[in-house]
Amino acid sequence: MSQMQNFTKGFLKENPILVLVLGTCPTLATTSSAMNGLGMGFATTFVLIGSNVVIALMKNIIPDKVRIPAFIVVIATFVTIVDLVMQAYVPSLYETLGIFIPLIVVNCIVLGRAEAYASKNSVWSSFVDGAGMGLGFTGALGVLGAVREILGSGSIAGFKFIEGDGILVFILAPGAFIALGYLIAIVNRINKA
Amino acid sequence: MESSLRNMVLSLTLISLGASAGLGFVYEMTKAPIEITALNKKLNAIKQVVPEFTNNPNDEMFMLPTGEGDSLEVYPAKKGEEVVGYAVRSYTNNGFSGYIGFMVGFTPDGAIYNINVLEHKETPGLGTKMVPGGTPEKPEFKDQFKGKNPAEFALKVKKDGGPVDAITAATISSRAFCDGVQRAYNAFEKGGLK
Amino acid sequence: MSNILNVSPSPHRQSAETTRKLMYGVVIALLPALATSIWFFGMGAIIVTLVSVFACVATEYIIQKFILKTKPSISDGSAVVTGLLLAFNVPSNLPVYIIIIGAIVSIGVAKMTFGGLGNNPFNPALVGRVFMLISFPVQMTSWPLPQGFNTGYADAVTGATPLAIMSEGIKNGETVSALMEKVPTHLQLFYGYMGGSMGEIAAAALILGGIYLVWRKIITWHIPVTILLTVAAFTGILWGVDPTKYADPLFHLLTGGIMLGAIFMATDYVTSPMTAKGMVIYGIGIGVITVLIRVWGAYPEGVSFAILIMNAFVPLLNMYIKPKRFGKEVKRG
Amino acid sequence: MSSTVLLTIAMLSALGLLAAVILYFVAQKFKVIEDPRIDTVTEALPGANCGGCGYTGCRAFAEALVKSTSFEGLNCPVGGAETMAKIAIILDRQPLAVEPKVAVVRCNGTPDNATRTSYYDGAVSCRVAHALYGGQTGCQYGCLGCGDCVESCKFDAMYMDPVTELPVILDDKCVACGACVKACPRNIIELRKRNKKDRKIFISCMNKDKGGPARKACKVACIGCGKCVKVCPYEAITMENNLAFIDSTKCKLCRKCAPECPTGAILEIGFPVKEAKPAEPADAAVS
Amino acid sequence: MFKTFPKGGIHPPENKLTADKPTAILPVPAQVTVPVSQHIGAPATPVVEKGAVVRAGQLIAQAKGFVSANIHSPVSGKVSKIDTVVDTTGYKQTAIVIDVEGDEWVETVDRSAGLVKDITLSREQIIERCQQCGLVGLGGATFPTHIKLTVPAGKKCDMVIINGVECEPYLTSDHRLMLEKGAEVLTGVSIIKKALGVESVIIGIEANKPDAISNLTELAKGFEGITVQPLKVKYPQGGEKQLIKACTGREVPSGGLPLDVGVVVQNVGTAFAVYEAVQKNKPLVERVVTVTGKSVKNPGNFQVRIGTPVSALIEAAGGMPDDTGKVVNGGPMMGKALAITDVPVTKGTSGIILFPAEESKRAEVLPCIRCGKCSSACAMGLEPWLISALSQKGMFEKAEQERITDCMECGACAYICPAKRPLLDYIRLGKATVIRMARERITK
Amino acid sequence: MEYILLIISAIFVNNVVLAQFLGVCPFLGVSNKVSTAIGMSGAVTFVIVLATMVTYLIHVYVLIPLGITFMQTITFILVIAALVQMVEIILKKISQPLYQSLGIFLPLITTNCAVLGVAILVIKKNYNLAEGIVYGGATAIGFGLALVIMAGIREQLELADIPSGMKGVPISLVTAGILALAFMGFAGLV
Repeated sequence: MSQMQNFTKGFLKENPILVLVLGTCPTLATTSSAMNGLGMGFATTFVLIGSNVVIALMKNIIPDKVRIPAFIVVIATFVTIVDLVMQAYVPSLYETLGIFIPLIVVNCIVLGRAEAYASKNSVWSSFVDGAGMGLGFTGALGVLGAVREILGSGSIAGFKFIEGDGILVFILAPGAFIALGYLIAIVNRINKA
Repeated sequence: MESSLRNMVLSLTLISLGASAGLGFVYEMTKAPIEITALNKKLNAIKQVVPEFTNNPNDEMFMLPTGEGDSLEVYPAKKGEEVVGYAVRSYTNNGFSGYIGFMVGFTPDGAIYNINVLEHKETPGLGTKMVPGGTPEKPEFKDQFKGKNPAEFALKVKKDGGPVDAITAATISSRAFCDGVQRAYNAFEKGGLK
Repeated sequence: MSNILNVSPSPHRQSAETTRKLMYGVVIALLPALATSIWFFGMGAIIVTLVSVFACVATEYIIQKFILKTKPSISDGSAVVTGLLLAFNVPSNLPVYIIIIGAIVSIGVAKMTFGGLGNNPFNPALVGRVFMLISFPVQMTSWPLPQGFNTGYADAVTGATPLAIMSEGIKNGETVSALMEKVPTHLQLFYGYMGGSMGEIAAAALILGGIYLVWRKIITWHIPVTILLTVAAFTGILWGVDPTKYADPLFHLLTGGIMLGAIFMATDYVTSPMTAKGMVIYGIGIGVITVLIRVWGAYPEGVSFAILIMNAFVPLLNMYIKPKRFGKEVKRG
Repeated sequence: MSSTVLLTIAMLSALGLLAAVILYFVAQKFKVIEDPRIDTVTEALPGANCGGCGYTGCRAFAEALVKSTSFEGLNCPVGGAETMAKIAIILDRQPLAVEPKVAVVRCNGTPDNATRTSYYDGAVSCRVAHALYGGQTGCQYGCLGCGDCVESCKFDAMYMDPVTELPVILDDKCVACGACVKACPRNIIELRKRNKKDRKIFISCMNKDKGGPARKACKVACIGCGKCVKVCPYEAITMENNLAFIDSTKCKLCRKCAPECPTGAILEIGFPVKEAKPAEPADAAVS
Repeated sequence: MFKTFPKGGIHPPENKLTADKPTAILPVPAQVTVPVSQHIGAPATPVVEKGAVVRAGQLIAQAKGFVSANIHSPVSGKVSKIDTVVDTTGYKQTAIVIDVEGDEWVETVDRSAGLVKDITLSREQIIERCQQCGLVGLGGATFPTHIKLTVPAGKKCDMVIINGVECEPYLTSDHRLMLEKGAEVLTGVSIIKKALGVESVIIGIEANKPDAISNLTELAKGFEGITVQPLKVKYPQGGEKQLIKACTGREVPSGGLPLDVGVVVQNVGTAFAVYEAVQKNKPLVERVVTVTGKSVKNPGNFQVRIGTPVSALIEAAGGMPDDTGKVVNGGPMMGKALAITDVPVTKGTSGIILFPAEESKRAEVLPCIRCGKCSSACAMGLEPWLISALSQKGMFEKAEQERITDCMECGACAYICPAKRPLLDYIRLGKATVIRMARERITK
Repeated sequence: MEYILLIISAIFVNNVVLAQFLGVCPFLGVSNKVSTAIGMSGAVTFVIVLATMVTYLIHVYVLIPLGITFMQTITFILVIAALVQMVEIILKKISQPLYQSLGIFLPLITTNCAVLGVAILVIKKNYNLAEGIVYGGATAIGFGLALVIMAGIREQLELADIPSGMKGVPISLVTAGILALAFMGFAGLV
């Protein structure tokens, strides 16, 4: 597999949300608008790249039995860094995303990539993998956020294009589930064809 | 690497050490900006609800009882030595989803200068219309309180016989809004600031 | 050989009852209520009903024909029933585009996504209704007052439903007796003179339809009776405790969607339990949740939510409450 | 360095230490239960979970592979020889040579060939029809036409032909997983060796009746005359219970048997037309 | 007072068109085809060769093993061939074809008409006679009678129930038997009673046969320990377990036999056959068959020799109407549709029903709407919609847990289903699979 | 009374899965069968209550005095991970049947964000220890309720002819959406 394929596999074929269905919690919670979704996506991408790289670096000095706790420590470190930095410099986004920033630590994608990829591959491949997966994640969040924003409040990225309210359900919890459900179904269909 | 006790302890401790060192530094680095951001946020909230001021209301904060057994934070805004307004950090538990936090600004004569919603969990599209930046925002609702003195302007929605125009389909939120402002006014009044 | 014979496994006889007949039986049972709605709400009721039924049938046809590429089965009448029930659950001045969205959600999301008739775990019409209620709260809670053909479709005079008046009033500290002055009398409530969703107002007409359904053996008495009894008992207890704070049981039975829900929505075959015992538990659940939401919740009416929530429990009820099997099970080596 | 940083380091190191010690003892308690090779083998398998191998899924098959001592009887029909070779490398073993196979339908009982004696009107399921009676024609061995095999195919490699009322197998999609073979209550479908250009010669009949009744039930039935057996130079054709069978592993596609068959029960598929029939336009044969 | 079973049941239109048609004796046909397997259990082994000359009542196929039954020649003549032919099952199986010559019977058979009431044989002799005469249950299941009359060690039988319910629509052969051969039937019942050594016998008859009830009640006064119990009209009242429940209140356990609650059930037709075998030494070579249908010219009840082609029976009833779309061997609820009418009458043939074309096609199948009507109709307390779907989807383990094997295939579910789903088709399939799975488990 | 409201709120009004989006992964993953769902909810309840208690104590008696509350995430996740492991060993030692019914789900719980989420929320909402435990327990029951309902529906859907693209996760999500829609009716109860 070329690095290019390695990079792009996360976009559609192995998209962490739409195909592997990992990390659904933040996906649902933070996509009430496109911007929020993207913000969450980039935060996760950063953690994903960081932990992938560090774990790939250290894969030879970690004994198998403490693999998982070691990974968790590394991931948690990056999460805390993101947490602190966002708190300091993008407070409004930090508040919207709320509890889901620290919860990146239990996002299955991050641990999943560490376990399935970074612990077996070179630093550079792991970086590419992390970036690709992260961008796939971000993309899916962005798309879901956009869909929900368009349907739910009749605007996109904060820009309103219809008068009045949208179909409010879509910015609420039920709409998140339903929209993601159909999005995955559509991707299923595309991937099969 | 082999999973012996020595190896495991060593590597895990090592990783923890590295991680914590890194974290410590990031924390040190971001500590100041975080504090500043938090303070700015509060000052911004105050700034929006009282006339222009020159002091640091945060340093002069004091507590006033509401008469219902609890106390609210009051931030006096001063231009030079003259008090131009008070920002009262109020709340209500009667929102559609419970708690709503407010910052209510009064001019020294007791008239409402402006109101800001700080925290809420109201239904998007309905209760959120009263929130600045809500989806979609309805400033008319908040604006109808401006300049009114609760002493003569009953904080009640029309449905309950008051003068306040409720947000359509969000009477509960509107009513809770009134409740929060009333609580602030109670503190303001009881505290004898008037 | 003169005849080429048909061969099939036994039994070789089938009863005359068909799905189609059952569905149209439900439609017939809904007619008295439809007539009352048209009487009270005039043009609006007609427009809403037609749009809803047409949109539901069209959605089902389009999805089956173009997306799933299966044989359209609209003739089974289930989409017509869903369309009618959906119309019954909305105000008679609801804008057409909202009705269409509701129909798409009812049929598209709640029914066809799950594989069509017989597979949906939730009542399609109610999913559509709750979806609209949450999405378009303003339009969905602007109830026209009964004025017959005196007003047009869009310019109907709106007001609160008796339940909403009661709920708001009580939360404001007014007494029930004072509030009773503001709402129609029990008799008016019985024949449907009140604001509300177009099909839910006339308790008398709905009960008539219910009797027809039971007589035609389309439904059994278990679900409607347990729901109504539970609501009556629960509100009765509250009323007994403090009649100034809680309305009387009869008021609760005659207002809101309780009759429509108990007789027509909760009894939907697909989304209700199969055994009598299960039906009773299901009915009690609906009754209790309805009263909980009405009395303490934010929404003045909770029948739709209650039915949807109990719909979710139906698979569990079917799983754990089985018909009494014939003969004890014996262990065999 | 500030005290916060020091505290952080101390705290986390302590935690790390604690976790390591605990985990060490945990690890002591739980020795490795699973062979790690199972994972590797599972990854090498196609992951279709079709059950064609006879196991409940790819992972179960992987476990069986790892536990086994030889690959005798173990084959992934979907991945084929390529996958098995890969697994052989993982497990350091010799792969069995597995010939690619393809499924064929051994019945040609179209409405034209076999006359209707009754109409089946039960549930659309071959198994139900089979349990009920002999079928819609006089033949008690032929295809029932309800499409259980098509339903069982996970690879969209089959469909029912509305004219012949027989299932059709798409050779390019068929992976010879054998699901249809199992689904058919009449054992009409057979897995045969896949030849070049998907050519095949087979007896398209399963009728075990004597010649007379067989012929009466279906025009193209095998009547058990044995002419094909005699003509076959490779001893690929055998006769049992009035029914001929061509062993696909022995058949060399010489095409001697087909013209011998008096009923046309032997089908040749994928061969060039021997001589242009006069009825056909010449250019069609050329192109 | 009419009794019935408590749960489930349906009321299909009765259509007992032939209830008042006295039994006519059908002439012996020119050729009979006698399958060697007309019962549950192992097929009998032919003991005659092609070309052999046989007399009516002569043994032509010997029972093979315990669960099997002897086959006797129903006619006199010459064995023309022993070959595989399609029988009522729709499948080919071995049968003995006899060209009829005259009507000579073996001497041991007492062909006199008089009633012989005194039972002279001992218990063991009765059972042995039943076995020799090839008696099987004539209610439809065709289980060899001698086994049913032998109580295995460890079991106790304190009650015999005679099944005169005939709950299947259209069929009237048992009804006619009870009217015309009441005394013989009751004698047969007494013999069964003696064989099983029980004190009391209940004859269960559905209330739609008041003449049969009064006839037997009257006659039963002359017999000891026999009571007639009228039952409500409800299908499947004649189901063994339902009948026991209705008459005695006892419930046969799941997977159990009536003997588990101390009961043996026999059909009235069987009782009559027992009478003929024990008192007259006559093997089971003829039976009463109802031939009926709405467009049949002369529907009626016919006493026919086993092996007579169904087509001959149809001819006797006025020929096959042009609009015939389906011919059913047995009742409309549990009978088997015939692909061709050129098949022989067997011991289990209780009726031949000819349905006109418009009644012979199943209606269009729609999705299950979970109306629960099948569950309420199921007399076994099962959930047909569920077990049917489970077996259609191949989830047999779950179907087993839902007690699919308790299904008695009465067809009430498929009858009542408003979506016209082929519920029983799939249940039957699942039941067979589950039984096979259970057997494999045991052998493993 | 306050505790009752807290419980009702956590189970129905602010259901952890349907309203707060915590624990969605196991909600989708372990809801195939009702029996599994029941086992999983039991295990989650146990772990959440235990984890809430321990993390609360650590927060109050270690992190706050030391002034390193920013270490919350990393500390909590490590504590939870270790806790889950320990519970697994202990369970295996003391009760084999309990281990069979609950223990097998434990490895899945570490990455259940409901556990960490509740631990953080308890701190964020300034609950005291008792409130925290009640809140944690009620949240877990809410999780279990959603899980069991979902499992019931999914077991029933096994018999349904769901359009091919919707099979599996999509249909579960749509079901969850409708369920969330229904649960919105509880709004305002507390």
